[in-house]
Amino acid sequence: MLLIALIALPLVAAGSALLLSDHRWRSALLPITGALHMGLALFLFIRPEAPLAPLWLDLDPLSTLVLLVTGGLFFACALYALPYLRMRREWGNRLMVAGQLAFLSAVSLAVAARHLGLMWFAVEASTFISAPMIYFFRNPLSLEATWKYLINSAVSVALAMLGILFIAYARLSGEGHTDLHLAHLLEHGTQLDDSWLKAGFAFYTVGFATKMGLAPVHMWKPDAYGEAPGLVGALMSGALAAVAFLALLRGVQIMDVAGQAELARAILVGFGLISIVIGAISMVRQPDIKRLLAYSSVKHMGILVLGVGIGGLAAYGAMLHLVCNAFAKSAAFLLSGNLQRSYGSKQLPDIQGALTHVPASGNLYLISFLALTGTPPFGLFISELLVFIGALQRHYIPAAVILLLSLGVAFVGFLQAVTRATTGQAPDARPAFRDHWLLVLPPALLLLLTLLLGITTPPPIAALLADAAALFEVLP
Amino acid sequence: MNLVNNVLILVVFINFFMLSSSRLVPCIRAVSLQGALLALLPLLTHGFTAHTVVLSCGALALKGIIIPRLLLRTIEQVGIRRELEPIIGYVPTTALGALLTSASFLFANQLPLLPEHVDSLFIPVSLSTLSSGLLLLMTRKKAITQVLGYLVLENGIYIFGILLLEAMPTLVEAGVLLDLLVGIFVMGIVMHQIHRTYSDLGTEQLSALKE
Amino acid sequence: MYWILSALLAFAVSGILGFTPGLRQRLGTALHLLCHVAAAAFGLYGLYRFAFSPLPDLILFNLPLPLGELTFRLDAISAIFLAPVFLVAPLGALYGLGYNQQHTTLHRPRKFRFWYGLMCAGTVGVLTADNAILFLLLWEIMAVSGYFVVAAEDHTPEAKSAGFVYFTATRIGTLALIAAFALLYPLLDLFRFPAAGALPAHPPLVFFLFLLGFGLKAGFMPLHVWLPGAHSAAPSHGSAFLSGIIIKLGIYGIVRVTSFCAAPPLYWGWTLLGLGAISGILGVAFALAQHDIKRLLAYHSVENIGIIAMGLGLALLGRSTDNPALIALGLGGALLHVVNHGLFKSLLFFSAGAVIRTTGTRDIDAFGGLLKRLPWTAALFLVGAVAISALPPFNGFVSEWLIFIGALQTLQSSLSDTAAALMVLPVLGLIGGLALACFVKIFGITFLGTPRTPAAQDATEATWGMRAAMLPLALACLVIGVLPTLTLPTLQMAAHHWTGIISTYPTPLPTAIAGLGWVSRIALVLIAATLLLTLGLRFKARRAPKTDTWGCGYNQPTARMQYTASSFADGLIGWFRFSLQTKKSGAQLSELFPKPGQFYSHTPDGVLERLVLPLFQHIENTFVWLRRRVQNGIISFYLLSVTLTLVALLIYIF
Amino acid sequence: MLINALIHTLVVLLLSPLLIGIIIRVKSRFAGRRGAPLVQPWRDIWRLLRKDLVISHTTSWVFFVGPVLGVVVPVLAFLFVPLGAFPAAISFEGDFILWLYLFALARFATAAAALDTGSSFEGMGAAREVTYASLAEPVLFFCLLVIARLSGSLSFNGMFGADIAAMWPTAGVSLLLVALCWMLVLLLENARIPFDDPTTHLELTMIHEVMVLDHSGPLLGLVHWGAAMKLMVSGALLVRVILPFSTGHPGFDIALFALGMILLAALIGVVESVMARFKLPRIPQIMVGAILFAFFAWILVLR
Repeated sequence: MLLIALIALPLVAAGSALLLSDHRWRSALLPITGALHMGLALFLFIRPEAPLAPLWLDLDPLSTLVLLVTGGLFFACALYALPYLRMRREWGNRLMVAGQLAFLSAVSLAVAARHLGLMWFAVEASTFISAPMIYFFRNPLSLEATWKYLINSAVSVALAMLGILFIAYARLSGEGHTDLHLAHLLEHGTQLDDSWLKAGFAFYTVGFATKMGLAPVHMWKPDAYGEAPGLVGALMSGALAAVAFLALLRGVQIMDVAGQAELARAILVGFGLISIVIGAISMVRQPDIKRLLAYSSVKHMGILVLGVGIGGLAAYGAMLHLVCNAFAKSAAFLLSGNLQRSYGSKQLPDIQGALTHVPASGNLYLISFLALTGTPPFGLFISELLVFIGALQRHYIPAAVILLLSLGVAFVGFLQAVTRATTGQAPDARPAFRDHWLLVLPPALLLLLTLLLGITTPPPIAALLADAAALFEVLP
Repeated sequence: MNLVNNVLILVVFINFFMLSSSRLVPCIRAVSLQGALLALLPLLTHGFTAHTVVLSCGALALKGIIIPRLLLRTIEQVGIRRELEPIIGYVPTTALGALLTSASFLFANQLPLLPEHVDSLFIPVSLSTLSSGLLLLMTRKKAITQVLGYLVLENGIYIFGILLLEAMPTLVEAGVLLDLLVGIFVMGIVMHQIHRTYSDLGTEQLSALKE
Repeated sequence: MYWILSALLAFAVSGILGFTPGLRQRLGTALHLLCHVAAAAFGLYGLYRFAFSPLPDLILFNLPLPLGELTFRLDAISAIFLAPVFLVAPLGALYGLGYNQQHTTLHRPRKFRFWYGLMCAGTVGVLTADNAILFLLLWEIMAVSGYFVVAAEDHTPEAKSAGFVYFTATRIGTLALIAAFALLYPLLDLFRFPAAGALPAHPPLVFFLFLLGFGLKAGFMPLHVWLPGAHSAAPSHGSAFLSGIIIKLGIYGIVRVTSFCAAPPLYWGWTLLGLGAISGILGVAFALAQHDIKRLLAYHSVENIGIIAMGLGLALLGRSTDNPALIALGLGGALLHVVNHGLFKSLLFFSAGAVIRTTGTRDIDAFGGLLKRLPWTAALFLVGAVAISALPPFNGFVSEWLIFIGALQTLQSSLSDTAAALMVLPVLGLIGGLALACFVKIFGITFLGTPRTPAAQDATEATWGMRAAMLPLALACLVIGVLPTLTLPTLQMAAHHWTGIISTYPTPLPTAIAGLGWVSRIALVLIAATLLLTLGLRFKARRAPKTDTWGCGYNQPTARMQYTASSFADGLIGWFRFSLQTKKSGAQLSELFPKPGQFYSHTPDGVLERLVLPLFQHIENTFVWLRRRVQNGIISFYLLSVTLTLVALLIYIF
Repeated sequence: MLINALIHTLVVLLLSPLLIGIIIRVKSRFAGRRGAPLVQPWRDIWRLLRKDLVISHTTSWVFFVGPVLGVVVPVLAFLFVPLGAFPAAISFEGDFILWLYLFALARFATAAAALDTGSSFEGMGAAREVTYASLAEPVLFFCLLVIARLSGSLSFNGMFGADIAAMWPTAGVSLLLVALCWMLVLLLENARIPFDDPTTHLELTMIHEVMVLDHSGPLLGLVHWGAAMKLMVSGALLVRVILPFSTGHPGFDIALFALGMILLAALIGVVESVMARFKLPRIPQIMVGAILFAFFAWILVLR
């Protein structure tokens, strides 16, 4: 019952946001719904309740993890949105608030869905909802970014739909009758027809890999995250990428059950390595701070997929990486939004001396740089180390070498940007938008969470991560 | 059974027409005709059950009427009639379309089909519509034609979906159609914006975002 | 052991206290200093208590670190490395107090104090961490705070680029360490450091990864590219800590890692010896060619690291050929030189900082005649200079003497065996000669003669705070120089903890003990005689008439006619032309009555400017070109890539 | 042990100027002149010590430390050196390293004192002195390595003790090379003709003399005295290598040692009058040659 409430609540809030006329009330809706949603998610995590329709909506360890991440992330972004939307009064927040709330419900639905078709519907809905949000700045560049995002995602998710239908047909030819409930698919995995399943998995992976922004098909990501406001970038890089990753892993689960585990693993490792390499390479000498974060997100998605592809310790590392990367990446997006606003541009030549010009955001941006490049006290260091050790244990030596080199290249790229942005002479004019405490608190909290995950992993979370990783343990 | 095959052949002809024609309005009418034809298919294959009736009415209403009217209204606002020279020209696109269709027919009979589906043209036609939709998307420059390409892509997947009706309960099927509507609606808004900023629906200007 | 940890916390707290903003800044600085002194007191007391227990002291906190657990260990090796930390850190804070009052370049002293405190805490943590994860965690904290110390004056482009090179080099080092520890993971249970001699010898890859990681931090010759830039850009007390203590952590890492293995293979010893020799000779050669006083001192750190590496190489040779005397003397010399270098290098950087503070520039050719204006600083600099050139009455000589004796233990071995280690003697001799030339140059041209610029003309003595910071260091150098036998028991214990064989060890140091006894007596006699005679002569010359220096009849000598840094070292630079590639301009007088000419020579850092920077530039260009190809903005290209990936996947599957 | 030390100090303090006298006497004999009396160096030093001195106002206390260390260091160094068969006052493992570094300290002090006057000539002398000395260090190390390897001990007593005679038949060639290299270094360190002319007045060509240009009165006396003692200290070792015979009877050994020293002084006198100065850039080439010879001697011994 709570699960349905979890999904319906944001939808209702989105509806009422459209109706509400008063500006302040509308933006107040965001944190309230965010808090409620996060409370529900935590409650479901602590005392999982018997699902009403197990075949349709249920939470397994992986989806609880993603739900918690998206819930926490949304609440932080909602807090950030309050002052942000007040600053950007001229563009009106009706579209943005409704869109975000609808986005949250679509994401929750996708996470909890146990029916492939339902999940597909939720992901497709979240794509079309997030498209107008990218166009928030209403300038030609963001228009182009929205268009590219729309066409790319629409086509890719359509291909994913075809993949799902192929899987259904595999079941049909294997068993005579077919339905797309994940539980049934996992039970009758062995009877699935091989060639249809493999073709289906191919379409399925390409579809959701594009949605996630993995390398050969990542071209839309730098444009979309680069031109979207920091708030939307944070939400999409944290929540949407995690959901796409979850969808991708559903396909991997089916392939494992059907005995095609090593093929799925090979594809995942392939995608992972290409994304790590291209992500790291594109970060070097990048003049635009948001596009830099987009490429870093491509690299981190690569690490996620690589980790799961390798399995064992690396899978656990990948799960931890999912959480830490979501928090650190969205904090970085929010902060780069602050920098862009106070300097009036996001091109590096214009941003200088952030530490003195906008002290709070500048220092936090520096800390987020340390977090994202895997400096030890932060969680990303532990997760990348785990993926690296897992790769060595499973004798993926070239993968380990590429991972290490790409960490170095990404670090150099990011450091070039950060040194130019934070040090040097700050422009003497007062910043256009000063740092509001609510603009700085959410990223600080997110970074604190990453730090805590780096120092100690409390037992319940460690258990959750282990269960989530166990879902992909290859049965020998 | 041959009625179904005839309908599918008709769909393939519409694909070719779409690839070769340069005028927008006839293309939109062709897509709506294709949508209407597809809406009839579930009735023909699975007879009159509650599920199929709802599905075909929804598809007919959506693909046949609402979406084409939406696109036509956008065209009037924008006021352009003719697609400019596509990236690789009309004749090569059609040739490529024909090539892909024959390839999909060949590919289809290698696939291990169920006995009752062997002689029906469902899978080859769906693959050929899919490939011509992708072709349209990739070769055309106008935003409108890219949306049409996307619609043809959706029709291809829809054809394949008809085979597996019992896998997709009505609720989910309705969801898919709703998604399609929302998608086209959002694309319409964005096209309107493109027209307002670039006064032309061509996507050449839409390549400023590069490294 | 608790004392050491409380020292670590006190350092961290001092950092945080140093950050207090606004009007309570003076209170903040005072508290910062107080915490530093308290931390030093805790630390030194902890070391004192430890000195009397032969077995290493282990503490385990059961805080669930994600991979390892929180364990700290104090044994003789880390105790020796910790000793200079607890001396130099508080003196640096004290020096900083004086340095900031008059000096306005450090326009963000708060930020500097915060990172300085954190860096000290990180260093103490690294030296006592007992599992790989905690080691890497504290190593990176120390590296990150090091970056902010180097880039403290980041409004200058030079500090910014130095900081960038430093941080990239440190990060590459950390990645190498991560790879090495990960490769070792199957052998260590949950990343805990094994007991000495527990593991079989590391495979070559692991050893060279460790060497790369720790070498980058220590600054061996080819890997030293970041060192001169970083140490000259950092404020003086920052670079004193960086140069005196932080680069020693690279050495500590190598010592700790090589102690894991029971029988290290021969090539370890030879690599370290080779690296040490190259770093030593080329380090001092580059130092000779510098004009900037802090870059010069930084290159000397490379040279001294070379000497320490040679001592360590000898110790490793000893372990591979099971020659206990070689182990004890080689390691003892290396560790004592670590402590000594920590002391006199910090002293030199402090005094150089005082000179820079008054003259406002780092160029040696702008100084001159500062002895009369800064008598205290000059005397302290002289002590540091004599100590670093390893001359008898001071501590530099004692540690090099131990390394010499260590090398001589291989006297009777055949050529195939370890006789080549004897080459250490002539190499050290050459390094010593060149170092002496270099420090005569700096001391002579900076403090003696007549002031060359008006800035040097009206230089003022350093504040009391700065002098108080320098005096204990000079005294420490003298004490170790005159009473070296005090250090032998700890060095002996360090050798035991390093090789893991505690009991069955004959103490091969008796030869050293006898020798050091005489060395201290000779040093005492030397000091006494020199003081006596100099005072006597000064007394006799108190009424002597004062005239101009005898210029062989030329009666208008000007300050510019004195020897400068580049002319003094011109002969020596000539020998190393190939490796230094010094660019000289001017100095060719063409006509009979030549017009006023100007001679200028500049020596870029060879490895950095000619090899590393162009290579990185080239790689970056190819990356940018590749990115421009992939991200070309045409939407149909993006869709094409989606379809191509789909087709590729299908082909791969069927 | 104290008496031994006392004897050593007295010998080096009193007898060293005699060597200078002998060298001057031999050179003047070559030039056909009768030459000054042998005791002239003593008289000069005594005269200078009693004169007043003139100080340049640019100098400081460092100016005084130069000559002082110039005297103290040779005296201390001589304690390690065995006089012929007569054992050294102090001997311990590795004392030759301390011996070498004591002379390095003296060089540091004299060079610093030279720079203190602030004159370009003295800077030139200091630069040259320090440059060439850094090449002399490796040569000395190689020679001492060879002798240590042959004698098997690490202190001067053991190395230059009784059994040098036994070494000649077995490793004659390398010992000869060692003696030759040692002679070269001796000539360079003590500013003798082929490398530096002690009696020239042309400052541009000097190395050692120009460093003490400004020293006057007692300081100049100390400088000369230190130079003489330095010559005796390094000479004593060279004599021990060339005349290794020891008859066991103390009186006879002392006489043999004295004779050796006189012969050495005469040899230096001959070399000075026969050869002319090398061009300054030639000096490093010769020293590198000396290093290679010494290295070759060591390889011979090592094989």
